[in-house]
Amino acid sequence: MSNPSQTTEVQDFEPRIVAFLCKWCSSAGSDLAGVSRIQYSANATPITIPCSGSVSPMYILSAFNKGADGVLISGCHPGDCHYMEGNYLARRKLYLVKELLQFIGLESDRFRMSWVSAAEGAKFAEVVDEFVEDLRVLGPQNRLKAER
Amino acid sequence: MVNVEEIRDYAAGLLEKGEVKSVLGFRRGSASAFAEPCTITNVGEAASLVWDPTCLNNLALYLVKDRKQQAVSKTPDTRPVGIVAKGCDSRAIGVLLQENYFKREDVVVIGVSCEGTGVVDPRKLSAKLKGRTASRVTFAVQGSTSVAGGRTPGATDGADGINVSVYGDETETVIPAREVLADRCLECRAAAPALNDVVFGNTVEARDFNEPFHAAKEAERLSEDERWATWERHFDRCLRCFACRAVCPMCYCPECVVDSTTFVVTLGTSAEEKANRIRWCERSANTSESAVYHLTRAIHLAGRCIDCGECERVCPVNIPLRLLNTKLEKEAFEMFEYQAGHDIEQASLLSSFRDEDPNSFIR
Amino acid sequence: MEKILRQEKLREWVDTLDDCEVYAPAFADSVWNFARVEAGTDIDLSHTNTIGSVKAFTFPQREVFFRFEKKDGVPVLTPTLPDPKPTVVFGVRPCDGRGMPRNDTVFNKEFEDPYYWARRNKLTLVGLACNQPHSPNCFCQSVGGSPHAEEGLDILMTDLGDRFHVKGVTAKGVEAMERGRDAFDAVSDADQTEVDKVHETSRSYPQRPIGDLDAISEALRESFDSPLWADMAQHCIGCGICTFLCPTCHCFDINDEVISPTTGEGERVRTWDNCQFPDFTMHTSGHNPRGDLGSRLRQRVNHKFLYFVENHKTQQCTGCGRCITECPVGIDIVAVLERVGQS
Amino acid sequence: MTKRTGVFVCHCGKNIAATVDVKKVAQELAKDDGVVFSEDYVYMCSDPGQTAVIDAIKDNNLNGMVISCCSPTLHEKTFRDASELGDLNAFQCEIANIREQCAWVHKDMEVATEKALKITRASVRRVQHNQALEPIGVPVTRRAMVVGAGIAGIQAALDLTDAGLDVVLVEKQATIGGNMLKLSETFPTLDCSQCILSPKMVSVSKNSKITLMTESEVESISGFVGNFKVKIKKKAEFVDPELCKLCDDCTPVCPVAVPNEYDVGLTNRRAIHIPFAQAIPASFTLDEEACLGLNPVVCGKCEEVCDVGAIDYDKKPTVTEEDIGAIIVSTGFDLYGMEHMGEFGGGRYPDVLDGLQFERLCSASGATEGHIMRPSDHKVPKEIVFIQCSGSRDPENHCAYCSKICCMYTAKHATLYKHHVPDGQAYIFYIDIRSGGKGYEEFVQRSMENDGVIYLRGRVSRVYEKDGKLRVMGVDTLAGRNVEIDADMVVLAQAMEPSKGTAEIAKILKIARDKDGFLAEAHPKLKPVESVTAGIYLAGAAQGPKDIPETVSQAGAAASKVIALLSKDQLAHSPMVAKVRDPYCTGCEMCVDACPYDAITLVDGKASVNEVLCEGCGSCVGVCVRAAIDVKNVTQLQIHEMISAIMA
Repeated sequence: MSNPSQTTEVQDFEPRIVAFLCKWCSSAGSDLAGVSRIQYSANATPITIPCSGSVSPMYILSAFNKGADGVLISGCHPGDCHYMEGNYLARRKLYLVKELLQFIGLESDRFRMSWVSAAEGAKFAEVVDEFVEDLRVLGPQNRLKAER
Repeated sequence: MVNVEEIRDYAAGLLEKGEVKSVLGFRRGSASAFAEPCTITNVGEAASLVWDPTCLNNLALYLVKDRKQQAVSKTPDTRPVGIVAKGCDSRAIGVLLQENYFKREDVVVIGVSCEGTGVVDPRKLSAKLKGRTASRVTFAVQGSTSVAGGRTPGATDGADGINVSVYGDETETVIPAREVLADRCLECRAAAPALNDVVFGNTVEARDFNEPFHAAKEAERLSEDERWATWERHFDRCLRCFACRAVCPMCYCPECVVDSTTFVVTLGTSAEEKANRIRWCERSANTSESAVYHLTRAIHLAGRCIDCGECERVCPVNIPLRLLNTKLEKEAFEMFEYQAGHDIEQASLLSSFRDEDPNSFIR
Repeated sequence: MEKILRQEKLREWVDTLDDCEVYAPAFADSVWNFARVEAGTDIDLSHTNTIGSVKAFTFPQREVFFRFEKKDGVPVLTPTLPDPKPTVVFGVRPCDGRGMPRNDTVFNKEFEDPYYWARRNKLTLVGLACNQPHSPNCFCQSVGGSPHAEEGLDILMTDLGDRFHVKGVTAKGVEAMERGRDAFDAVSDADQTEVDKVHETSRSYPQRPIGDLDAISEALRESFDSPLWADMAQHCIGCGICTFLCPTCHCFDINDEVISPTTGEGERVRTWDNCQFPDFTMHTSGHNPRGDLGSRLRQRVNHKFLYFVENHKTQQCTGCGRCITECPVGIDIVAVLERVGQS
Repeated sequence: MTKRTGVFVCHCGKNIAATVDVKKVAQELAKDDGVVFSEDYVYMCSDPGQTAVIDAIKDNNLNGMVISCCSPTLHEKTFRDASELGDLNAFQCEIANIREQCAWVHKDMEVATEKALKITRASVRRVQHNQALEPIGVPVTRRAMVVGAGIAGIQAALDLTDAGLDVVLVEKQATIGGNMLKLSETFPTLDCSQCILSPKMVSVSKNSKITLMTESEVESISGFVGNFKVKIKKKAEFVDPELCKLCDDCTPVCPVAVPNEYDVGLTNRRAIHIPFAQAIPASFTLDEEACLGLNPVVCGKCEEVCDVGAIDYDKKPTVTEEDIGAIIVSTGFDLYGMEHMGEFGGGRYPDVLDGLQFERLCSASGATEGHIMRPSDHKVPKEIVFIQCSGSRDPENHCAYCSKICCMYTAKHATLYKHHVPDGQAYIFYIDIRSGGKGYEEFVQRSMENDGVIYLRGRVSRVYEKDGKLRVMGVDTLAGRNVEIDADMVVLAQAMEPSKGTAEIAKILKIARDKDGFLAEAHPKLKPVESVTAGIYLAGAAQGPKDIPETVSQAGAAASKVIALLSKDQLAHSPMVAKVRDPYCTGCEMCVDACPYDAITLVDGKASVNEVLCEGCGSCVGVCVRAAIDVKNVTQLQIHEMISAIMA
């Protein structure tokens, strides 16, 4: 197991984040961040999905298994879902995933969910930056990462 | 108090009248002091049925197996099946009905109330005996063995003992029931089957054991690092024998998403599909892969697990798997007011939502 | 070599094995299992039998065969033969000990399995005789073994209360004893008498009978198509407990575990497999020659009592009883044999 | 099938190339499995760029293409069209966004290049599992429904019939016309509202292609774009409009008086009434809630006096089902309730009015026949205060948004006041003057210069009654002093909010609402009249505050969208829909419960997707524990491959 308090590791450590962004709000929000030229950390690689409701818990577990230091799911604000209800379904499901991951002792800061609308480019950048900072403190994710 | 003769008579009656093709129940086995599942198909066999604290299994599993068998049978026998069901087992039947796995008329539920007690946890017993085998386990009333495996009426405080004879040592030890009853029984909120065609035994409201979700709450109290240290140890020693999945009545998927031992291949399965099966985790029994397996199983049982505790019971290396499920059932109950197996008409936990679902965890 | 080791000297002997990895049974999470013994800690030999068998020391659940990657479009393989430290395992029950030569045979037939033997050659098994059966499901004597069988063990220890009788069975065993020679005492006549008596008593406990083993093999051969199998497997759930805990089940699966699909990096890995799983015999077409539980139960039993006998002239089963005790639904291989024998 | 994937990495001039080493990305990807072509190009969306795509497909016999460039919202269609020209199915072409999501938001070239590589690689892995898809053809019902018959709905309905379409026009009230009907004159031209509206209303009533359903509401909807089935519930028609000859014998005998909606409560009407003289349909109507006669023992007076027997208390509500191809929702606005404005005496003092009430005071058809007088004592107000942004632009307490029309109508109100009361003085408290519009600014200037309206920049803190006057406590931030005015009348320019029932209709029609409750357009810029649900369009103030010209434009735009939609024999529906993997499905119905479009049903115990209803959201995928359902071309396998590609 890693010791995150080792400073060299923290300094050199670039967290790797898989970010699942819904097509209609959060991906559009990240587009807006781009159009607005808001600079933020490059640690999160986006995967655009139709809706946060389409996220299977498998995606999250798989990302951690493959070595992701953090997983971000971002969707439309409640009431704003392009598909009306998908984000509500996501919220309930991902709440349970979050609780489960915490229960087995995965560091709670490694899994994050956000609501980012198409108009919230700045918020998207903030969400990513904050996440990266929190993950830097934690260091590499070794708990669920495959030992290969 | 449950009189086993009543169960036998009822089962015999069902078979005699031809109302069921078989009755799933418990009998004494050759392997251990614990009862084993049996399927009886004629009246004469009814006499072999037993009912006591060693009747551990959730027999709803065999309703699932029966449906699977009938589905591929050239001459399916669609007559109903009778089943001896405890409170938890009946909830399993409830979830299976909710999920349209079979119809209400396909099953005759012979409900048995656990009244003020429950079933023995073999692993707790093993811990008491430091690995030695119990050769005989019976409920005791005030230190004396009760007759015919019957149960103590209205024993609600767990003060009554369980008589245990240890193999190779003919003396009989009495162990307080609450020390060896399964956690699921200590935390049970509905020891009498609500879904039933008949119930034997009384509905005991007050059961002075543990609060619901007690074990999960205890596990939550540990620090994050302690929790991981615990679960790392658990995942690390998992053998991936899949007994937890095999014994679970809810794990009836034709092919397990996460680690299959059953491949669904039909004439229509293309080579492309065969070549492109997703491997969410590898077969290797190491911490990371077993974690994916167990966590997936837990989340796939969210809102479906009815806490029969079978996964935990059968685990040969004694991983407290039930904790993962009860943790999620606790959240479902506390945050979403959802209880699995209580209402066969309700939309499932994950395909429904409420405006007031927790939102503050979202950035 | 036969010696006496006083209980309190056990640790002294173990401490002389400081260049080895030492394992002994430990009671954790309500089960006995082999665990690494750290230097200077005591060994508890009051165990019944470990939940996992000793086979995992030579046939681990995960064995990496080689690593692979793609360099300039060409696959490059790097062998990963294990090179373990010498390993000594204490507290091995004779049934597990007898499993080892059976496994040796399998991994040495026609082809010497380098991974198995790399581990096996470094392994010393210190057995502990069973003074009485731990469970009603012990049946070592019914399959040609005994509670103090030496087969497969390098050393056999017998518990005499305040002391152990220790017998070096193989050269490897003798060597291990030599290293701790200062801890041992000579065997007196009284000790010898007591050992013999303990052994005799241990054999006198009733065990579940199987009867004539040749007749059983014959009965199995004849009952291949019997409807009994489906009936006996009626409540089988198809899990892997019986085979994974078995000291002689050795079937495996081989998979490529890809680390990076981009660089083509990964490992070829051997893992345990199990004839009770439906996919064990499933063909790519979807056809499964052992598509039902009955045929899978038959395979397990036949392998132990018919096929292995045909190939290696002995039963594969050593009577440890784990598959019976741990079966979640009470499937009992002795009862199965009994029913087949009667049919 | 052997994978033959092509990759193009766009420089976008320097937009991408300045931060991403596009050559390196192309070179690295060329090494990936299945990639047989990988190049960079300066402007992929240019004509030569598109030609390069076509050529690359043909020359290399590609069966998958990734263009690594800007956001797919911009050029996905461009490159999919180009792919088709190269005989590659459009859905075998995917966009990797390395501009908005990478080059524009990072500075370090090494880091950005690494990320661009991951994004592109993920798209390559995805496209390698894409299937060729064809849009799903759906037959069309050439008939439209317009919900809400204010000016937006009326305009849209008339435009639709001009194109030869049949229209069902549904209105909740007893007459069409909506809020515009209540206005006196309209800015900036001051033409009479009714004079310009009523000819359109008459056109509606005379138009044989319009089925007008007043006192009706949409009850439920099923189906999908081009093929909706709509259930419309019409209130019991106690007065037969065919028989009613508008003699008005009934109202004098009616014992019940209730506030008149048309006069915004300034006058009363009877339970049996005609909303106003020019109402369409021209008929009396019986207010079910107010009438006593529905219990014949209590009253039956109007029926007794009706010579033609037009009144029948036993009528029941009716529900009709209509086949509809497309829908325009124009359910309009209400004013933000006066009861929220306690600090201004709203709802407490009779002489504190809202904008619509003041319109009625100014209107010749109003209670005062166009004379401005105080409701409390019928005196002509000599000092009048208008408060703008009442309830608007106040995120802490009221509505966060600007209601857009209040600046203009307040200027109009002040002008009208001066026309009616030449010796009176009008004050306007404002935050800003927003007069963007043709002739709007000139109109405001005129009100200041010609009519002597005093504009005070600042907020009003409080209005209270003192000595028969309304004391207005405000501040003039330009002069930097507190202002106190003893006014005879105060008019609050209340914020506009979505009309009551907007939430319900949105829920029934499955269209989204924005954070303020207005109906949400599909895209704020590029799809301003489309709702998020295909085949449902938005017009008028239901979508957001707007004035009459804007409303009429939007209604016309919505109508033309519908006309274009219904001009086709078949509609194309996105083929990226859910697909059940039959052998895995056990029929547990979790997807059925989760589907927001009711697109999944059980057929023979297995889930079955109605591809036309399915919008491809994947809610079903997220809940299926058996992975027995996937959205085409965003399958779980593809997501898994993308995760692998990113983490490798």
